[in-house]
Amino acid sequence: MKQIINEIWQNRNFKLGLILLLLVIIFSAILPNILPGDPNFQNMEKCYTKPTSQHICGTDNLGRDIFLRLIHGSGLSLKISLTTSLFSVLIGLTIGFISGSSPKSIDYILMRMTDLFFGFPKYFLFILVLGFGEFSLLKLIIVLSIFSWMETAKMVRSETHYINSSLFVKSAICQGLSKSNLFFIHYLPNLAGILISSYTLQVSTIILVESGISFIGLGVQSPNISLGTILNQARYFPYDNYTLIIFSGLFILLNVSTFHFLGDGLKATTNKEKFQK
Amino acid sequence: MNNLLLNVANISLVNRNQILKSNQSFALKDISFSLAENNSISLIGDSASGKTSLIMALLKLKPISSGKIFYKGKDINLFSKTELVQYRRNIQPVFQNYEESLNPLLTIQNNLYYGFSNRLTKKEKLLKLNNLVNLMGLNNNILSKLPFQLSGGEKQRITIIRALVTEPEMIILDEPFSSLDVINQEKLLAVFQQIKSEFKVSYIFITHKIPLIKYFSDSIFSINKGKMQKLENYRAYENLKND
Amino acid sequence: MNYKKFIYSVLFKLFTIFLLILLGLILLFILIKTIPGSSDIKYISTAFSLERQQELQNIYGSDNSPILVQLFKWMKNTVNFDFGHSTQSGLPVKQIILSSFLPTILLSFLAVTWGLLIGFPFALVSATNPGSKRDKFITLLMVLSYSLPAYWIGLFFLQFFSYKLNIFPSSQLFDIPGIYPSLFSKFTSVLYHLFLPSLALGLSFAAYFYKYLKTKLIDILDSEYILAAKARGLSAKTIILSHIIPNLILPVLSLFSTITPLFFSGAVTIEYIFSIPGIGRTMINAAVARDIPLIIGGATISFIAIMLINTFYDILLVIFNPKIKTEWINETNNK
Amino acid sequence: MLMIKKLFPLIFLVLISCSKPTLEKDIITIGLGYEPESLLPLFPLSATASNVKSLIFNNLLKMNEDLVTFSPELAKSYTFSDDSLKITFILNSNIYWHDDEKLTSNDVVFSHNLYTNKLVGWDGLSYKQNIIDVIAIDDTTVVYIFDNKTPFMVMDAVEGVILPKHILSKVEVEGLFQSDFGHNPIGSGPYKLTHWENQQYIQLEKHEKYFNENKPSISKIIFKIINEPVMMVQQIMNREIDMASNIPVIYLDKISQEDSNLEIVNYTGKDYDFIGWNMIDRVSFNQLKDSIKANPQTFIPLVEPHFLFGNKRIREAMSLAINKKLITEKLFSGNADPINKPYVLFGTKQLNTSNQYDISKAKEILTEEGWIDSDGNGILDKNGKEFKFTIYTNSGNIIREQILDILVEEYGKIGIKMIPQKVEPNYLVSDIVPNKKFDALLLGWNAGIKPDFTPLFHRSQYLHPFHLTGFYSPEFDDMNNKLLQSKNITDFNYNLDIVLDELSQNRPYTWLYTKNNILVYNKRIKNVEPSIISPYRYLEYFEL
Repeated sequence: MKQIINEIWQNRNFKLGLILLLLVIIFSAILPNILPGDPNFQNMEKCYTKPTSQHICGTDNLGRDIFLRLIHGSGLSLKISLTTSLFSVLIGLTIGFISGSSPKSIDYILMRMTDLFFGFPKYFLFILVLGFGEFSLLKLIIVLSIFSWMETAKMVRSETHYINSSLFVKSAICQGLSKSNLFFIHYLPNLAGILISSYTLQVSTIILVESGISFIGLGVQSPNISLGTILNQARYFPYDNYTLIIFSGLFILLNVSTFHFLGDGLKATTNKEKFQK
Repeated sequence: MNNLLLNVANISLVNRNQILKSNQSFALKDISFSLAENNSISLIGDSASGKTSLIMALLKLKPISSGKIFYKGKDINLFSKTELVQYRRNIQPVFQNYEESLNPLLTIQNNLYYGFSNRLTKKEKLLKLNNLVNLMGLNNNILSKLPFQLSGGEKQRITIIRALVTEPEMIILDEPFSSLDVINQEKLLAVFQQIKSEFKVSYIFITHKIPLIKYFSDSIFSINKGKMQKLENYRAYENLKND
Repeated sequence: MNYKKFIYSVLFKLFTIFLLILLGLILLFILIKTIPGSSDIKYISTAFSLERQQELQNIYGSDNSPILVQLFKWMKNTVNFDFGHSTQSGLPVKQIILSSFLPTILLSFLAVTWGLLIGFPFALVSATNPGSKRDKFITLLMVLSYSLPAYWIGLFFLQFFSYKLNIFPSSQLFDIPGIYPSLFSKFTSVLYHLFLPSLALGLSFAAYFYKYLKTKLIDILDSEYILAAKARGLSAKTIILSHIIPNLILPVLSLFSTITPLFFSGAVTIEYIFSIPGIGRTMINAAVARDIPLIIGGATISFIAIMLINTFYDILLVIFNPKIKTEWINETNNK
Repeated sequence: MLMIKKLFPLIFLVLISCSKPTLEKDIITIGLGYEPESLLPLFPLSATASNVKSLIFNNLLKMNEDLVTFSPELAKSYTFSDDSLKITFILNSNIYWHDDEKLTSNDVVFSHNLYTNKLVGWDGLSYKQNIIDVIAIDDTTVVYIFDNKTPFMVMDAVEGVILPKHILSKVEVEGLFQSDFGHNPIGSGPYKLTHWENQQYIQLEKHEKYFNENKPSISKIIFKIINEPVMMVQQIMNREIDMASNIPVIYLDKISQEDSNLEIVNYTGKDYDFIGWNMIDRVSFNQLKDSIKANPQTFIPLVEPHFLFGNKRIREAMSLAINKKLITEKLFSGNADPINKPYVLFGTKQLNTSNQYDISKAKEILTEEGWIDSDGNGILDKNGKEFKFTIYTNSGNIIREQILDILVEEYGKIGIKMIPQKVEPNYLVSDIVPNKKFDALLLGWNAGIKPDFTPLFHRSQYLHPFHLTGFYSPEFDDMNNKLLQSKNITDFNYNLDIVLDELSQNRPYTWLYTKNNILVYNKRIKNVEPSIISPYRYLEYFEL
């Protein structure tokens, strides 16, 4: 265990990711809770101001403080992507594991199902589902997770095949372990590396997808703030004012790259571990 | 003569991967043998001779193409689920590749612990575990270690302990001495003898180290390219090879 | 190779694709049923007041048949490629969707070209000098372009190159009609208008391509035939052209098959920003106007197109790679 | 690689060398914010589409800017019969359709029959209800026969453009909407449609056989579809377009300061925004609606009032807490006026634009009504119920979304929790409004040329989706009936004032503002005169 942690720790990407994660936590989890002020508070006397000491990122079209909005928005974006990724990894684990440990016919059917979901034009289905009726966060999260589990499933499946053929599983079967015991004792710990790394990578992807959907006006709705909705406002900015676009870009960059680095680092080490076997 | 424990009748196993080739190749072909209680047999064969397939087939981890395996007179293909579990618990394998036989993410105790019968209390399980560890000449503190912290010999002995925790009637030993020097081979042999007398187990002993066969040989078989042949004594194998 | 068995497996593959499309259509139908009021709206303009809509519904008759009958009808219409008429404009959905495919495909094609133009050389540099400063720099650059969404890059381009510097057009696919002396000048005009959007999209493709091609290239460079070629003293250019690129065809093909869905729906945000009359923009407009037949038709046609294109890629892959062919045949036989 | 390196600058050069289009002589390019969905006049069209449509088709008469009188268009004259129940129109004799067919009185009769056909479902049907029959006497003479004498007979007769019989009679009525006439219209107007590039351009060319002697001087009009307002600004300042009507107000200062070649005109608009309060209890409404299906009249008095907005005083307090001035000045830079009663184009045109904003009075009223913050959580409550309500608006309208953002703030200040919800418009009309699922609505109406409050507030329309609020007042109903029965214009104006006063007292809505339309155009165009009816109404008289 220590060895694995050591190995992960030695990965440069992971270390960088951890440092960035610290920033993300400060900006998106701590600051929104300790900084006073309402991100929706408007001061119509001060619209479109450029950065000042009072508003370090300036204000938007309704005189709202962009920095406050960004930290709150980034918080919600992260919450959405963290939960969505959790669901999607769970779906991926279920499908991938069933597929990997079932007879070939079921495996074949499930894998073609996965191909099918790969083949759906995701954004259009988001438009189809989110464009109608009332908005709710739950709906957004469910829809996002339904269309993002496929890669995890494929990875879990191939890893399950690998574990299937391992002798410790064969021995465990011979010892008469029940299916659930087998799963929790032998499969899950060995799938954990893949699950964690695909979870973190998934988070970074979902942040991008969610902000894209919110950007075209189908995702998070006001008064909730997400990075996408904030960036949407940039379209109405006077075009010599770059504050909103620059700062919101930086926030997206920070959030996405953090989880990207973390996931990449984890993935590299879990892969390495496999080679050593 | 003791009761018949295992009776293998004409089993064959087709190699799946080469299904495309018109001339089907057999991993195992028409293998028959039988084993009585508290008896041992030896199988001699080179690597890739079909030994592993045979183990898998005996444990019903791979479906056989034809033939039947009887356990205490009953066809294992007709076993109910619980019967199959009990059958497997009674026939424990010790694989040659002990490195892969242990879950690398579990402590030794957890690797072993789940094999005990559910009827035992936790205390009893731990007590038995400690006894077995001592029997194999290992230190108790090994239980809290992870597999990668163990030496090869220790790991091998752990896999043997794991085979014993289900209190089996028979143990299939696949090249148990492959990585041991002569002194340790002797020690291990002694342990096997002790186990045999103490737990009343039968052995199926698979190896290509002929001198050791005599310790396990109520009868000797050779296996080559999926075909099996009964030998009078181990010297016959030498002759067979020279042919 | 066993010719008969190959044909058989191709047929089997096509059959599965057919079943998959059928299954996908059923799933789509279920999704459509979740839209409130989706079965009431047929060819009646949604611009009418509800009362008027209902009156017309009474006149024209509404669809109260059991759900399975509706499903069957929908399937039948889909097979006949009849998706009804847009409730906004009254035009056939098929016509609207097919006419908006062209800009999207052109945009995506240019973006993929950008992606390869940027991603491949970078991947080559990184793969040949792993761990070097250049490699690290390129990796960082690519993480940047991965982490910044395409629409952010697009917005930035728009603000800077179009609004500020005014050297690129901000919208439209080409200039005012009627002023082109030739088709060629119209074509260049389209390219000019698609320059910024395709570059913005291409940058995010580039990061993806880079990552993928880098690992593949490292594999290829480690292989023995490259070592042998080096040992024979071939020049770098020859090695790249005669050894590396041919071996990249397969990975690139399978890469393309994974991004087919993006070809259709990946450009939504970019089309939205740059007002490109592609399928994504059409879909967003349709959502705003609650033009349900148009949305359903768009999603369905794109889905079928994606599945067919992927099948085409699959068959191409098989033609290029005998190994996959055996796997295929195996798969078929094991069923 | 090398080849690409060499090619790249070349490609780039080719791209750059595509010269930017400059404004051409004889062509006007106009920016449109949305693509017209169709140009088929039989179906409800967006404002953009009907503006374009008005260049392609003609009415019998043209309404003047006073919205009361008319001047000749297709018809050169009209006369009332002695009993004032018949109007005879004499058409110009030299009118040709764009396909060179002659326009005759048969087309007029055909158009009338189409408009009144139930299968078509034309949304202006109410105009035609007073008309008994339309008869073509000869090729240029048409008689409209009316049922009752009203001040609006001419308006009723000329509403709806004249459509070509020789084309549309070939299409089945049921298939009209799906026919391609909406994208290939044949009209008689000054311009004909020659080219329509999906989501890009619509090109109109001068109709050479236009009947009017003052044929349009500009030979080509190109409507360029530019979805983003900011792009519109950029393009008009780059001389890529000549004229644009939906320029965001924040850019107006910039335009007037930086570009002396652009002219900004500000003219009265037709639409107004309001908040509609749900005055009835949803549960009791739905129960009664289902149980007494036959006649709404019987159950209206039985419906229980909404726990908040059933009370007139609370509605008053809600109105007082809105700073309309802030909205009009900040969101519209003053290009909108606060209103305190329904906005009408007709008759009494003077607006009461005072800003009735008094937050302390609002609070006072709420306290008097028993709403106080007894548990100290910042939200008012009464009998354990919190002052919390959901307001809906249609998605896709930036201004309304911003107003909601402002309202959340303002109501928050006096301890009211407002939950904003954006849904797309038809979901609003098909589900939320008919089932009264809302507490409040932020919407806008287009003030009709002929003021009529029946669909919005009269009890006979109680179950109609436009009857948003569940407003019920027998006094109002009487006044409204009186208004509709007015015999002449002065009478009508007098009754209208009474109705407006009654409504502003009762406050089923909080009327927010009416916004001015803004037209920005290049000064090279002469004679630009935007009209309340359409900015391009006098486009045929524009000159370069």
